[in-house]
Amino acid sequence: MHFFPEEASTFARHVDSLYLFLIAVTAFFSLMIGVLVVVFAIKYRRKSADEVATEVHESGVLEIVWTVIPFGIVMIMFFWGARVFFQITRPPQNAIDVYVTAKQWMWKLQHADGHREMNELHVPIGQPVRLTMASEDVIHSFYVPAFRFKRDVVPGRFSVAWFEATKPGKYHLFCAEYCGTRHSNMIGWVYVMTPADYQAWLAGGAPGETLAASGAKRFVENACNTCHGDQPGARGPSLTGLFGRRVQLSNGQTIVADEGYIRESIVNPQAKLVAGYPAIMPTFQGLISEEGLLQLVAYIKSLSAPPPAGAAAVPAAAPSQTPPAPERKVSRP
Amino acid sequence: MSGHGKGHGGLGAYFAVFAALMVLTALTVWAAYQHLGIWNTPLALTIATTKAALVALIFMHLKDSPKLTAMVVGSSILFLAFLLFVTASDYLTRRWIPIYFR
Amino acid sequence: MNTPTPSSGQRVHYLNASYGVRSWLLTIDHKRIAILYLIGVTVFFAIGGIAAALIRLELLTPAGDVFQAETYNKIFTTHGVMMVFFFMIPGIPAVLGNFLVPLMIGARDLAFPRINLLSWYLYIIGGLIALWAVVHGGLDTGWTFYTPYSTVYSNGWVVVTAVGIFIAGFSSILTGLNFLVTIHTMRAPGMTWTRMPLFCWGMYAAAIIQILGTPVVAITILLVGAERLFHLGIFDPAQGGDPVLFQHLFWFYSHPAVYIMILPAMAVISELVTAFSRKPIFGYKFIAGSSIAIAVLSFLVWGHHMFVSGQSVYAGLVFSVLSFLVAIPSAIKVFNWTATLYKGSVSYQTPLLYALGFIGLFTFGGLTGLFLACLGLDIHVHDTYFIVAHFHYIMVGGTIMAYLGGLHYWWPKISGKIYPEYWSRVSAWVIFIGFNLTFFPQFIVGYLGMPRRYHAYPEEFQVLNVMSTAGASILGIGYLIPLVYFIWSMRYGQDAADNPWGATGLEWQTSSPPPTENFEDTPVVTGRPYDYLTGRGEEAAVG
Amino acid sequence: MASSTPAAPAAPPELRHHFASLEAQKEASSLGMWIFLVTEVLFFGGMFTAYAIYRETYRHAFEGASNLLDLRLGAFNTVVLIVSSLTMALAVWASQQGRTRLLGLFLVLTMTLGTTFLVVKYFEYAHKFENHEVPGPHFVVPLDEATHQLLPRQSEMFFSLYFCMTGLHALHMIIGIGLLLWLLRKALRGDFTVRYNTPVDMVGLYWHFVDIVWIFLFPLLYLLGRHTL
Repeated sequence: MHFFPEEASTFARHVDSLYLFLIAVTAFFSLMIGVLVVVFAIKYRRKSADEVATEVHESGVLEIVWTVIPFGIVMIMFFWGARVFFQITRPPQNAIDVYVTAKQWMWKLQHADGHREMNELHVPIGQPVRLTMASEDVIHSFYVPAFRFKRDVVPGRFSVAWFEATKPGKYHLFCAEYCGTRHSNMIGWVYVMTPADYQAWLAGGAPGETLAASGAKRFVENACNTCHGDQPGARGPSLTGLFGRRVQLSNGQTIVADEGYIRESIVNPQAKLVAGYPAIMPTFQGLISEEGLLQLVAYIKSLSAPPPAGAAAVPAAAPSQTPPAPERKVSRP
Repeated sequence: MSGHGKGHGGLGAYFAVFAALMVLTALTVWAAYQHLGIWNTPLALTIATTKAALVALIFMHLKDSPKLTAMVVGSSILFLAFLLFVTASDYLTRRWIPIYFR
Repeated sequence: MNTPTPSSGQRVHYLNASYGVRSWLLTIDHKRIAILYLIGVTVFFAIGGIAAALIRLELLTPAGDVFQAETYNKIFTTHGVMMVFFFMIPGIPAVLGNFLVPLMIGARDLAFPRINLLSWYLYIIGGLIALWAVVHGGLDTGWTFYTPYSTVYSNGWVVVTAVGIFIAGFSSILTGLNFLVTIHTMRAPGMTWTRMPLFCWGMYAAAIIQILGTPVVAITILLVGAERLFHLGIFDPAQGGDPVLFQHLFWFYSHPAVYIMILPAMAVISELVTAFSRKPIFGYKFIAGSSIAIAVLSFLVWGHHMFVSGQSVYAGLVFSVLSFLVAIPSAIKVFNWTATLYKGSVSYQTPLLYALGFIGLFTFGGLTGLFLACLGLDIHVHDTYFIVAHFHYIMVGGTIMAYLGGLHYWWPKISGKIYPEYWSRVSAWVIFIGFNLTFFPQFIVGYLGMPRRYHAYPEEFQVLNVMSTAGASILGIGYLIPLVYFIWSMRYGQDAADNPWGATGLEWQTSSPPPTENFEDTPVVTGRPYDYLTGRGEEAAVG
Repeated sequence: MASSTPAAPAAPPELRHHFASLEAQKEASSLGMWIFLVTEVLFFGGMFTAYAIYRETYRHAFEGASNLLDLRLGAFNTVVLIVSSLTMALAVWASQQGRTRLLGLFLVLTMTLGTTFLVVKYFEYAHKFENHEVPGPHFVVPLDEATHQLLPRQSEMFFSLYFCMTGLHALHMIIGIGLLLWLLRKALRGDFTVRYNTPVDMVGLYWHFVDIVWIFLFPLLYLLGRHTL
């Protein structure tokens, strides 16, 4: 029987080490208490009905000892756990983007180049993948046990998470937050591939238009370009090169323009107003679908992408082209 | 007849508090129209807290109540503060670590 | 009240002081109200237990083949709602606490007897409404009511259940209020705070949480109901509401609520360990103080339910460190109980078996709680069966073991009868074994990644689920045994002595069962509690 | 909730069997009432928390929506409640002096003021319904009085909170008036004496508490955005 899921991400080893440490502590104290209880219970069993126990004086020293020792141990756990947590919560810069839309009861995953998948995700090993996730209805949770990571997908905002797979294979993708009748059917697979296989997979299948291109369409559809169109004297700030930059807000604060900020600026524009612009942008709360928001963000992101290609970045770590792998997966709705 | 006999400053105190509450109500309405930047709300809350304290201390006789009552009131304020500030601490620090660095 | 009718020269006590349905349903005697609660709690436990059995039945096979998915979701919701709100939370405080707090502090009743009765009615009304909702209408949100599923998407009877829980919440508040006031104002002469039994300390601490936490969940659940009825948007992201705010408000109560369940359990264990070691409790002040520390700290740790929900990283850090800290008072208690056994005169009677079972299971369950306080690790195990296993170790392995232990210990006082010792020992062992077989495999399957609330699951998890179901059948039988012999003993059991265990404590100095007025004369306390060595105890110098 | 007042029964011997003395009984009642008020603080606290969070998130919408409330009516109601608190305090004083008729007078005054508050509240609510400013399917995003542009959609959230908070407050007022009626009946029957007047005291505490809630609601709901006008 297995006691651990496969270790298929860079987190897995750290989480498992931490787990083993906690198991050791748990085993030690459980056994210690268990053995002491049993030994005391046997050794000091009542031998006659009128037996009187021996007086044991209370000991302040003992109380302090068994307060301080657990304190020390839990502090080790805390700092260790926090370190692993920081690793899990901070995506590195060189990650490729995958956009996830969760809805009852399916996962829609979109790669920046336009590949769309349903309940399946293909990723290469050795390449950090950043997930920008949105939910169209209730709270879901993106959970891959083999990667030892999960993240709730909360409606009304983007949830950003990342991972780096290390071992090719096929792993469960679960929805971990109860989301309604067919919650337990909201599962899928993550296919982790070698870079070569991954390139082959990308090459196969017909990617639709890129996410950024879809976003560009939405940008015009919603008439965003009338104010944010980079024309001189525009009513709204320019969005070119915005993503990832620090923005000066009208209330004096500065803020890094990340996915969350861009989303908030669309649905709640007055919350964090850019300095020097009037509060005239209407809210798009409820007017743009979650998928549309993700596309807009991908588009705005693409406006700051280092290569001027316009499209969002394709993984830079692309090795030389290899012939298509025979058993490539094509997503099916 | 605990609390009574000592007198709660008598009727005079009631009318004094009443007058103070009226003045503070007028003050808070006046202050709401002033441009105080971020200080509008803190000032309004300070005035409200003062009014609440007056009601509690005099009208509700908290001033002459046993220490235990004061502890009960204190604990309600403490735990309300837990609820408010610990929840707010999440919202206020959500962006302290930007999820994207460049 | 009807006239006392002592039949055949029997002594008059609270059970036979009057007869008839009216004399029970309109009673203001805390002991009778405790019995009413005992009946209510047992019924709701049975309903929750049946739901649990159905859950385990479904999970026997990976395919969701016994029930429809929707039915399964309604069943686990029924299990959660019934067990949490109508069994665990009232459980020990309303049954044992109600019966014992006045007796232990030498009072004639709780401070507000009629409010006590009212709180039972609120409990029953709330329980029946919730039961009607979950059984007749069906509710599929899980006991946590997470928005926006509960407010917008669920087809279940959210509003009705919410009303039931809201009403039951007031019952809990009134019970807590009654305990606080009683303990503050009605202790017998000489019963200083440091002479008070640890059971009362535990009830006091739990009452603090009931008072301070319950109103917050009451308003939260009210807002959920209002949001569903009137399409408000307070937790609805479509209108700019934040579902995470619901989680904050919900867990502000619902995490401390776990301590409403476990603090009284710890309180029971403190009594049992000392009584059956015939030795003063080790570290009285530390056990008492740790109860209060838990009550206060428990309000600052709720965010560990939200490490993956997208709450701020900094809030996560703070909640994590505080969650670790709240473990320490619990550890102090466990160490002190163990030290109490040392050089004691240990008698393996049934209540002690339950108590030792509690110590083992609670220690293990508590330690596995550290896994969940640990940020990096919780990311993986959150919302999996690891969590399910952990909290069942605390609630079933902890609270129910203590509840049953306490029921066995005080049964002679409550009923005036002795239950069969042999069968009670059997039940203790069966429950302990069945429990571990049920829930230990869930730790493993949880770490392997099986999410909770799954109706169907991948095949590789089946072996462990079969083990769990097998254990659950044993556990179920284990719970039936006490039910049978307790009822049997009421009719056929031998009469109990006033103090069958040779224990200290004022409740043992009155007769079994106690008279309606509890004590013939108001007791006067002259010594420290648990004074087994000099044999004086909190002796009631009657006068 | 109504039974919050741990009052003695109407039976002449006011001392209940399980208390040693009237002092002990009164002390228990008073402590019980204060503890009950603690639960009330946290009950409203949940909504104040929601208010604080959303107000920070949707500051602009909240300020604009707040300006749509009728400040004159709000201020009038504040004054009404403060006067009623005074009359309630005087009622407690009268009961302690054993001046039954004065007690009855102050109780009636307090009740009248409480009813006035509710009537004014009713007209405020009715006005909101007419203006489609009630959250739900019929909500229409209102105009900002300061800029004469549409408010952000999240102004609906302000009205959600406004109705929840004031609605719950009004419910407490209604319960309070019910308690006052009960007191009045007992007072006219001559139940209260210099020695025994706990119920008046307890209802007084409750009434003042409800007043305190309003003291916070008034600036938070009505005055929030006035400086933007």
